[in-house]
Amino acid sequence: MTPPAPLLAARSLTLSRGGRELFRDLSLAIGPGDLVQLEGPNGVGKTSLLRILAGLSRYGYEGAVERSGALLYLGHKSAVKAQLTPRENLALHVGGEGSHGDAAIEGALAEVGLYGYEDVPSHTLSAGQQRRVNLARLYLCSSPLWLLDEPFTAIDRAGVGQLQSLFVQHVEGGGAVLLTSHQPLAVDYPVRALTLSQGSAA
Amino acid sequence: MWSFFHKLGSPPWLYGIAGSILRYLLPVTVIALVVGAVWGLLFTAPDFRQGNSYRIIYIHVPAAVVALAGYYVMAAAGAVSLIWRMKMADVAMKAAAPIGAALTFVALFTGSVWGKPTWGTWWVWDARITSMLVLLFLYLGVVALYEAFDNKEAASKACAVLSLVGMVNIPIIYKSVDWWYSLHQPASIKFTGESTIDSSMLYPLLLMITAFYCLFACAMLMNMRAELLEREAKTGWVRKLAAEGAH
Amino acid sequence: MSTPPGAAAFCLRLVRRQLLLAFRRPIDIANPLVFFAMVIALFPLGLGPAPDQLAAFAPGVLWIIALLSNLLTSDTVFRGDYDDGSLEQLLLAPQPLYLSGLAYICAHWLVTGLPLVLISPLFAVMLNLPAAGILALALSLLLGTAVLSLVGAIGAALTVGLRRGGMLISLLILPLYMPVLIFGSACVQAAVTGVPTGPYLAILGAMLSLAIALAPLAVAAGLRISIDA
Amino acid sequence: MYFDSLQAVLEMDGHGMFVWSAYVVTVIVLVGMVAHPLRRRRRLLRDIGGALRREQGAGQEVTN
Repeated sequence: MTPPAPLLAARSLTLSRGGRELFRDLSLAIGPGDLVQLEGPNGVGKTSLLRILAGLSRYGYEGAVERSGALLYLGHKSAVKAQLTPRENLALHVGGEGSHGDAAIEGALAEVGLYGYEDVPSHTLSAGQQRRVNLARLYLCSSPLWLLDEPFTAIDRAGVGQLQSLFVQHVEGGGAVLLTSHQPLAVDYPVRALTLSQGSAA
Repeated sequence: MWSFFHKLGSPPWLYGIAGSILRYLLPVTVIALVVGAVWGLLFTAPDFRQGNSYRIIYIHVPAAVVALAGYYVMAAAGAVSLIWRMKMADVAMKAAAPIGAALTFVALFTGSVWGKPTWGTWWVWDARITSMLVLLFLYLGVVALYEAFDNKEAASKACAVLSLVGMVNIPIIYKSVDWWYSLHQPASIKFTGESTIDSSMLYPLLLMITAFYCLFACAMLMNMRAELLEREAKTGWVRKLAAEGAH
Repeated sequence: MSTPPGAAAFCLRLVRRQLLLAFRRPIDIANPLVFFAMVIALFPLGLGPAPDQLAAFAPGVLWIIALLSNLLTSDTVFRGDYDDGSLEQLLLAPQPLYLSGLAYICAHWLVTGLPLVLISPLFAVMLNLPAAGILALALSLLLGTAVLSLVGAIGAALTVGLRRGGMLISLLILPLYMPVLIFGSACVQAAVTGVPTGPYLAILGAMLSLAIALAPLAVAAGLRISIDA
Repeated sequence: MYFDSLQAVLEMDGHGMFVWSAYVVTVIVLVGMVAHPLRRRRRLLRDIGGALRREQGAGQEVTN
C-alpha cells in the first residue's frame, strides 16, 4: 500500500548559528503513525530544528518545509499566563484551536492530575504544575501532528508514563509525534530515533 | 535577465564586480568633487544677500539630497532582502545605513554653520533642517536596531522592516514639518536656496550633487566588499583571496 | 473536537483575553495616567504658575505628555506574551497574524489610549487650557492615541526579542510620532484660537486609517523576526 | 577667479571661518566614509591570511 502522504516533509535543511554549522542538508518526512524521538547532545540544534519544522523560525536557514494539516507545538516555555486560572488559560489560549467547553477543560486538567486546581490563579502553581496545564492541551486539541520540545521536563515519573501512553494512543490513531528528549521512551511501539550529531543528522 | 539576477546573489561575483566598478568610479568621483568644490568656492560670484557664506550650499544641498535618496536605497535593499530573501540585499542595506547617517550629519552640520552668519544662531528650526534632523534619527534607529540583535540574520530582516516603515513615513514627516513651519513662520525666506539661483551658481551645484551620488555609490560598494569578506570568512574564495594577499 | 474559529471570533477572543489580563492587574492601567498627572505637575514648577503662560503652552505640552506616556506602555504590548511563550503559540495559530496583531493593538489602546482620552479634560483644566480647547483635545487624543498605539506596536514587535528594548523603542518610533504630535497640538491650538478644527481631525483620521492598514503588516513581520532574536 | 589674493580667499569678506570650517568637517567625514571600509577590508584580509597560515603551519608540524 503506498505510504500515506507525510504530515511533515523537510528537504535539505541547513542551519548555521554564529558561524557554527548546526546541520547540513537534513531531510526527513513524518507520516501518520510515526513516533520520532530527536536525540543529540546539548547545543547541537534540536530546538532550532524543531522550531524550523514547526514554522516558528522563518529566517536564517536554507531548505524547505511542507506541512499538511494543523500542528501543535509545545516549546520550552509553558505558555501559561500567571494571572489567569488554568481554566482561563486553556479556554482563552492563543493557540488558535477552537474554544473548549468547560467539561472538556475539566476532563483534560483531570487527566494531567490537576483536578481541583481549575480555578486557582496559575502563579500559585508549581513549575511542574504549570507545565501540566500546557500539556493538558494534548487532550484538547485535534491537530494530527505534535511537535514537543522536552515534554517530560519537571514532570514526575507517573506523569511521564502517562504521557508516553498518550503518545502511543495518538500515534496508533493516525497522528504523529516528533519529540526531543534525553530520556529513552519506554513504550512497546517502534520509535524512530533521529540523532543529531555535530553537523549532520544520522 | 534572470541569470544576472541570480548571479547578483553569488558573493565572489559581486565582490569582483564591485572591485572593477570602483576602479573606475572612485577616481572619477574624487575628480568631480575637487573640481566642483574649487569651482563653487573660488570661481563663482557671492550671493548678493548672503555674501560668501552661501558657498556652503555646494556641500549642504548635495549632502541633504543624497542622504534622503540614500534612505530610499537602503529601504529598497531591505525590501529585496525581505521579499526575495537575497543575502546580498542584506549586505547592501547594512552598507548603506552608516553612509546615509554620515551624509545626514554633514548636511546638518553645514546647515547649522551656514545659519550662523545668515540668521545669527547656530541652530535654526527651519523646515529643511528639522526634517534632516528627523532623517538622522531614522538612520540612527536602523543602525541601533542592527547592533541590538545578536542573531545577525534576524537583525538584517528587522532593519529591513524598520527601513520600509521609515520609507512610508518620510513623505508624511516632511510634509507635516513643512506645514508646521509655514504655520508658525509664514513669511520667512526659503532657507536652502529654493529661491531661483542664477545659472552660474547652479552648474557647480549640479556637478557636486552628481559627485555626492557617485561618492555614496563608492562608499556603499566598499562597505559591501568589506561586509562580504567578514560574512564569508570561512568560505573557499575568501581564503584563496587572503592567501594570494590580493590588494 | 472543535474546528479552529474564524479570524474575527479569534480576534475577539484575543481582545477579551488581553483585557482580562489587564484588569487582573489594574495598576498597569493606572500607571500611565499617574505618570501623565505627575509630568503635568512638573510644568508649572518649571515654567512658573502664571495661568496665562501655562495656557499658552497647554496644547503642545498636553500632547507631548500623551505621546511620552504612550511610549512608556508600548514596550509591554507583546513583551508579556513573549516572556512566557504565548507569543510562539500566537505565531503558530492558523488565523492570520495581521488580524491577531491588530487585536493586540486594539486591546492595548483600550487600556492605555481610551482612559487617557477620558481623563484629558481633568489634565486640561490643571494647565488651565481654555474651555474651547478641551473638547478638541479629547477628540484629537481619541484619534491620535490610536495612531500612537499602532505605530508603537511596530517598535514593540521589532524589539520584543531584545533584552533591553525599552530605550531602543523610543529611538525607533519617536520620529514616526512627530506628524501625529504636529497635527494633534495644532488641532487643540486651533480650537483655542477659535479656528475650526475639522481639517486637523480629518488629517489625524487619515493617519489613523493609513496606520490601521499598514502597521499590522510591519507588526506581523516584526514578530516573525523577533521570535528568533 | 573671483578672489584676487590667497588672503581674500581665507577671509571671504568675513565669512571665511564659516565656509572653511564647513568644508573641512565635510572633507573629514567624506574621507572617513571611504577610508574606513578600505582599512576594514585590508584588516580582514590580513586576519584571514594569518589564520590560514597558522592552519597550514599547524598542518606542517603534524606531517613532518
